[in-house]
Amino acid sequence: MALLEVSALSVSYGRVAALTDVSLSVREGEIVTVLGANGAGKSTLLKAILGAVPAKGGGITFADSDLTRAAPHRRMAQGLVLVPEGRRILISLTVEENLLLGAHMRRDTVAIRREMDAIYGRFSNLTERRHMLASCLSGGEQQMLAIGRAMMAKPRLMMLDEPSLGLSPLFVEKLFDLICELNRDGLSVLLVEQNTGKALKVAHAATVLELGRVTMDGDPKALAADPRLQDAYLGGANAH
Amino acid sequence: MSTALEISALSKSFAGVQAIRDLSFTVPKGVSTALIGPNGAGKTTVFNMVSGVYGVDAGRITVNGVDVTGMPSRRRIGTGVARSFQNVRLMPHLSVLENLLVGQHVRASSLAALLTPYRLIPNHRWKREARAALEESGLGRWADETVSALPYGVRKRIDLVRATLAGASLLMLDEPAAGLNPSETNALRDHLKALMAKGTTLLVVEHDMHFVESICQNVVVLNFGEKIAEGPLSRVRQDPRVREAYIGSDGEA
Amino acid sequence: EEELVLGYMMAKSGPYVSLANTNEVAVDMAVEEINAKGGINGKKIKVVKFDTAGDPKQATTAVRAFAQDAGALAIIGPFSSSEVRTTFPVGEREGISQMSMASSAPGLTKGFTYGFRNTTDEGKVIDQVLASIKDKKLPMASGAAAYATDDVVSKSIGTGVVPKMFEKYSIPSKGAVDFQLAAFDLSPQVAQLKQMAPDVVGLGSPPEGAITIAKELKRQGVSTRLIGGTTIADPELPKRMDGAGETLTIGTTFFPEVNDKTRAFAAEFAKRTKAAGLNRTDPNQMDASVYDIVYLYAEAMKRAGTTGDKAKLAAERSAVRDQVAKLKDVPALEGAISFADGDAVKPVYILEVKGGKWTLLDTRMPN
Amino acid sequence: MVAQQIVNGLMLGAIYMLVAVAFTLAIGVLNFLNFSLPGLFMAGGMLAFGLMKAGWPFLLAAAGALAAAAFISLLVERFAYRPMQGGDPEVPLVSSLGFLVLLENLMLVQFGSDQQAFPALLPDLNLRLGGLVIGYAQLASLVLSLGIVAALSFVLAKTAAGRRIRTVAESRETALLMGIDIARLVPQLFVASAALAALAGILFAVNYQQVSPFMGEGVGFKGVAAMIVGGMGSIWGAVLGGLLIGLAEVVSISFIGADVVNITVYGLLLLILIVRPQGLMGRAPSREKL
Amino acid sequence: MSGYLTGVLVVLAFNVMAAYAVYLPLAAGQLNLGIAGFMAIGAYGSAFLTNEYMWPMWAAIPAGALAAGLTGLLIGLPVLRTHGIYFAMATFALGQVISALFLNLEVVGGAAGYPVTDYAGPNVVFAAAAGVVVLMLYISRTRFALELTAVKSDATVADLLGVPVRGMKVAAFALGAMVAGFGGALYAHHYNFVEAQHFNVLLSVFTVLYVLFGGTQTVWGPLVGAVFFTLVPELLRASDQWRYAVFAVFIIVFMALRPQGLVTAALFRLFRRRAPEASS
Ligand SMILES: Nc1ncnc2c1ncn2[C@@H]1O[C@H](COP(=O)(O)OP(=O)(O)OP(=O)(O)O)[C@@H](O)[C@H]1O
Ligand SMILES: Nc1ncnc2c1ncn2[C@@H]1O[C@H](COP(=O)(O)OP(=O)(O)OP(=O)(O)O)[C@@H](O)[C@H]1O
Ligand SMILES: [Mg+2]
Ligand SMILES: [Mg+2]
Repeated sequence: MALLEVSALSVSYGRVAALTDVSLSVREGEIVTVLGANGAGKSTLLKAILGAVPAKGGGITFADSDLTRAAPHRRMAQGLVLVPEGRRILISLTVEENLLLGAHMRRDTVAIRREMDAIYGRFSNLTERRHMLASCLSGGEQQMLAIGRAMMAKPRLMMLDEPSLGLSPLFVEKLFDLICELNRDGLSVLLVEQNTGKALKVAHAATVLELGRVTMDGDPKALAADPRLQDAYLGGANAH
Repeated sequence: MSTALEISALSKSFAGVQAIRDLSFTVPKGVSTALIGPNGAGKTTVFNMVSGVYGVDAGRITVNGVDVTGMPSRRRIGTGVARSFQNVRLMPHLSVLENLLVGQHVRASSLAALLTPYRLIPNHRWKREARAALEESGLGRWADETVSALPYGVRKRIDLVRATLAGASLLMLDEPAAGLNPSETNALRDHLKALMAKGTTLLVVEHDMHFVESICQNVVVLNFGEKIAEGPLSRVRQDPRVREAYIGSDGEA
Repeated sequence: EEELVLGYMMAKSGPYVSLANTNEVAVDMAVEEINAKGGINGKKIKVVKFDTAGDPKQATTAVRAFAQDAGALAIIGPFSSSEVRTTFPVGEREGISQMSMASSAPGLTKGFTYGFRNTTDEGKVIDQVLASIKDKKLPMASGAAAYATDDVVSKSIGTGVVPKMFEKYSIPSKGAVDFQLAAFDLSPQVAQLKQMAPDVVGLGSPPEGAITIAKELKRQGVSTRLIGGTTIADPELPKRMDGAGETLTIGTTFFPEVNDKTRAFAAEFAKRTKAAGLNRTDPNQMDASVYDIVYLYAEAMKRAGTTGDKAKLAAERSAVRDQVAKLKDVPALEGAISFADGDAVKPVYILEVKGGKWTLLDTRMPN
Repeated sequence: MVAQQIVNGLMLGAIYMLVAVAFTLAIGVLNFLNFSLPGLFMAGGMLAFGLMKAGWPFLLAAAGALAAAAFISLLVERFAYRPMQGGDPEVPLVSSLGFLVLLENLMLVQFGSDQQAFPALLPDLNLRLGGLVIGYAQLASLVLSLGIVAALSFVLAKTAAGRRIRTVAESRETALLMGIDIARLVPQLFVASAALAALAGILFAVNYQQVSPFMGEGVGFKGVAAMIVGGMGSIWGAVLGGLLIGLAEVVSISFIGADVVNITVYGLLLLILIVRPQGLMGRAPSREKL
Repeated sequence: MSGYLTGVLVVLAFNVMAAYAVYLPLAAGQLNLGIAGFMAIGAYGSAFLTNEYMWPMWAAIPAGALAAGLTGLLIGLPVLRTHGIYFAMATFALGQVISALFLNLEVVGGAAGYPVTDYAGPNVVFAAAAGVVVLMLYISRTRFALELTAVKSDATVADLLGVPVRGMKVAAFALGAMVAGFGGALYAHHYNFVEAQHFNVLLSVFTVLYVLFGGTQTVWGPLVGAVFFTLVPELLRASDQWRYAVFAVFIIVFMALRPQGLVTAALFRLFRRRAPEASS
């Protein structure tokens, strides 16, 4: 049984259909990546899974409970979390408060403290700035904070929306290492990435969206070799 | 050869954190330059100081031979330097064309210009110019759209056109290719090349090394606010310090 | 068939509603009485109404509407001094009389030939209050003033009338305190009064201020006699003061317990207001004043031989005006009313709060 | 005399303070300049009065008034706040003012424009210390207000609930993505700020023994002024601002005269804003990061 | 025209002028809650000139407007250090201080108010309001208006593009003050009486209210808002004591349905698109 099961999901903004009949599943302990051009509906898919945009049709089950109509906070209580597009750091809170906010549904104070220290250990840029307002952080530092904040929720499934955006090449590598490490520790991941090559390398399964519909899915190795995907999304990146 | 931008002994700290430390480099006219470095190295901070968003703690900034160090931010664009933003900043209440018209301000700022009822005059010079600039960059069809409805890639390039309409000879671009798909990146590259051909000098912050390679002749590498390397990308890339701090082990991005 | 049209500016909404919303009952009462007796010159009186909400701008609209659209011969109202200031110039241009039932700021009719008020100048009222206190040999060895600064009438009482009258009656003044109309906390002012410890405090204020100050005096344990003019003459004031304000002494132009006529009026008024579902059923001085205004206009129209003929409107309006100006000792609800310089001259009733009720202390005629 | 005036100023300030805190909750957290609050302040006093007139005992009447204010505030949330999301910040001002006008006129229809006497709860409840007169009721309301404010500020600054509230304050959309139950939190905040305003109205009625349909306007504006003097969004700022405005008012009345109250109080506000544009305890807006 | 209609339209004309006085700075993102103060300056200033110095009205009214504009300019400089709601409150305080000053200024009657001798008839008022509308329409077609919107939309970027943000704000504020002063000056000469109590907070707040109600996205919004706020209470005259309560419900419901005001830019675009379709 899959951890997350999205079946025939449709979403629209007003009269514009953003997703049509999208089905996808993430099994426990798996990394699944969703690829697609700008505007294909990737972010919409993640937001719909979280419940931040309402589903017009179809269903979402997570950990055996039907969440299609549940509010985001109910879904997060079940172990879903999203690192949103554009980071969405809270700039009027300090770095530390941002991290604590990630854990706002949890009660286990001691563990929260311990995990926060682990996150500081991992992202040293954040340590010096822990009591500064998050507005001071550089673009990349904000991205670290957003990921750290999501980790603080102690999720079962982490959804990441273009996490490598604005990160230096070295840090992008570290990020993918981190994702793999968390995955090894049992976290399931749903990953949306522009950096298609890297995403396909770490994923166990991949789905391609085009204009809100699933056009391909399956084994990432096979997809990486698929000429259609080569043309559409790997384009410049793999030419070198 | 004259310089488009000269930065000497620049320093800046925020609440005790030294963001830029004794930084000097120059951007000669016609030599497009990339400013690269790990996250938090201080790249955007340099842009902010050049455009006047932040004051400097120490050091000097010269644009096209004019010392702008203490100049109010709004007057700097008049010396020929314009910038784009890491997070695109178009004015959402205005149409694309109106955004561009605001960009023309430096060249139409007299009282008479301010009080000309250009909207009543069909095909007024300003509107013509703005449309032409849009056409030229292949964005003509978006002219009358509301900005907030446009695709990200298009918005990024409108930001660029707006900066060029100010007549700037030095363009500072903060991560122009981030978030763009390959075809949009290509369109952007062509656009920039066309600008360079017309004599614009670029100073680019960008993490996509292929992109940097294709448009910049020179690279300045920052780490912790200090310059750690400078030169053509092919050479800088081999520098062990750069590899360690920025590019990483596989040498490719 | 022709009617004699009177315009009536009401303040049925807005800041004065509690004082003014019963006025309409009194007007209707007077008109019905006159018409029941066959009207004036064989014609019935008809009243057209306009709610100004106490707003000067709406009041000028009302005057224009009465003069240009309704063919009114004269206008009852407006209510407040602010309205009077803007409507009298309009009435003068249009050539139509107005008679206010409530505005008592000094000198408002000056310079207007069509502007009248059936109210008494506060100076004359307070003069009579002090005369009465003197007659009754009540303590008046020292005095002070307390007034609202942002209200025309109140301020002129506090800064003009009271000091002048203290001088006239040789009462040494210990000083003055002031407050804003909207003030609810008069503790600082009362703390000052407490130090002055005067025998009488001359009050320039609407009822609200009087209540607040009386309660605060009581709270801080200060006993002094408050005196005031018609601005405080609210029939329900003793009740609203809730035990405070004993010995408060005021002058007013109407008191229901004066004679059979006033008693009959009060009884009928109570019946009608109750039927209309209004909160207050005791008539106040504005109710009496507006009731008399209808009779005063009726008398003037009778003397002018007004016909209501639309063709002669302008001439009849000015004839009404001329007759009003000449009215002398007209027997009315409030007593005998005469006009001098546009303002009514009528008796002043001196009232005192005793045992939580208004009682009549004295009746006096200003000279 | 001076001591008495300072006492008077602080007592008055306590009322402004509660209103200021109500405003600061609304604008600091919800970014909503909620002009229905003066209306709720008034409704608190008027309804408590009305219920007592109908024979309810004070505590019950006060509870009834608070509940009614909370309910009205939920309507404000539904009709004035919710539809305005994402618009210009000044827009909700209109419909919240609409609620103020509505409340005032409903009370006007029900009770008339007169100021009404609010019954004294116990005869002559005053503490006399030498020459000083201090109302027990006032003292109690000062203590009560400070207690509420202290508790509120602790919650906001130190607890997870406080962080949630501040997240909503910054961005509703992000709050949603963080799994904050906005649909519950926002109405709760509306209820809280309405309760503060209505409580202030009830305390006002008890202290000054009067209520009227217009009592909200003057106090409401002074409350906004107090909030701004203190610095928007800062609870202790609102406290400081309330007390300052109360003191300034009383001191200028007793030493200069009531006709200058508006000049001194609002002059002070203007001056503070010019010297310190973010208010006394407000955070300076950090220059935006590009 | 009937006397009633004249009276109502005069009120409308004054409301329109006040609305544009609020609109202009609002277009640059500044909520002026002290507009009544500037009206008072225009009213008292011009009345003083006609009463005491026998100036002709046609000179005194513009002089009053100028005085208000100048005050706006001088006060705008320090006050514009504040932003957002702080700015709104600063202007609010300013309005209170100004009207309190007039309330205590005995040369113009203090609390007793100030009668004005010269009379400006309804037609003058109508013409003036029309003039203000035309001026605003003109301004809305200029680069000045465009840059005001830019400043409102994103002051940081506007500044980097060279737009003199502070200058623009001060200009909009002072111009708004001038329009307010103009309306005030006419008010004094039409109603022949000024009292400081009239120029109170509620006047300022209600003016802002109908501007926002009409919508600030286009230059027509304030006009529509003023019309609505003047005429609807008249239409509700029949409902008597419930008049303002019903009116308030109207406001709430309309705003819930059209949060950006009655007239929005989108509405205009819709019309503009419809028009060519219809003609073709
Ligand atoms: N709030 C919204 N209102 C209306 N349309 C929207 C909204 N958000 C997204 N869309 C539209 O829905 C479609 C899918 O958008 P989405 O953001 O999900 O794409 P994406 O695949 O994440 O693209 P990108 O790579 O640019 O992030 C696009 O056409 C977009 O214009
Ligand atoms: N306004 C500020 N206040 C405090 N610290 C700041 C401020 N602006 C920048 N910094 C700090 O200065 C350092 C440099 O930031 P900057 O934004 O220039 O980095 P960057 O090189 O652009 O990084 P990125 O590639 O992640 O965008 C960062 O550590 C950041 O936290
Ligand atoms: Mg996306
Ligand atoms: Mg950066």
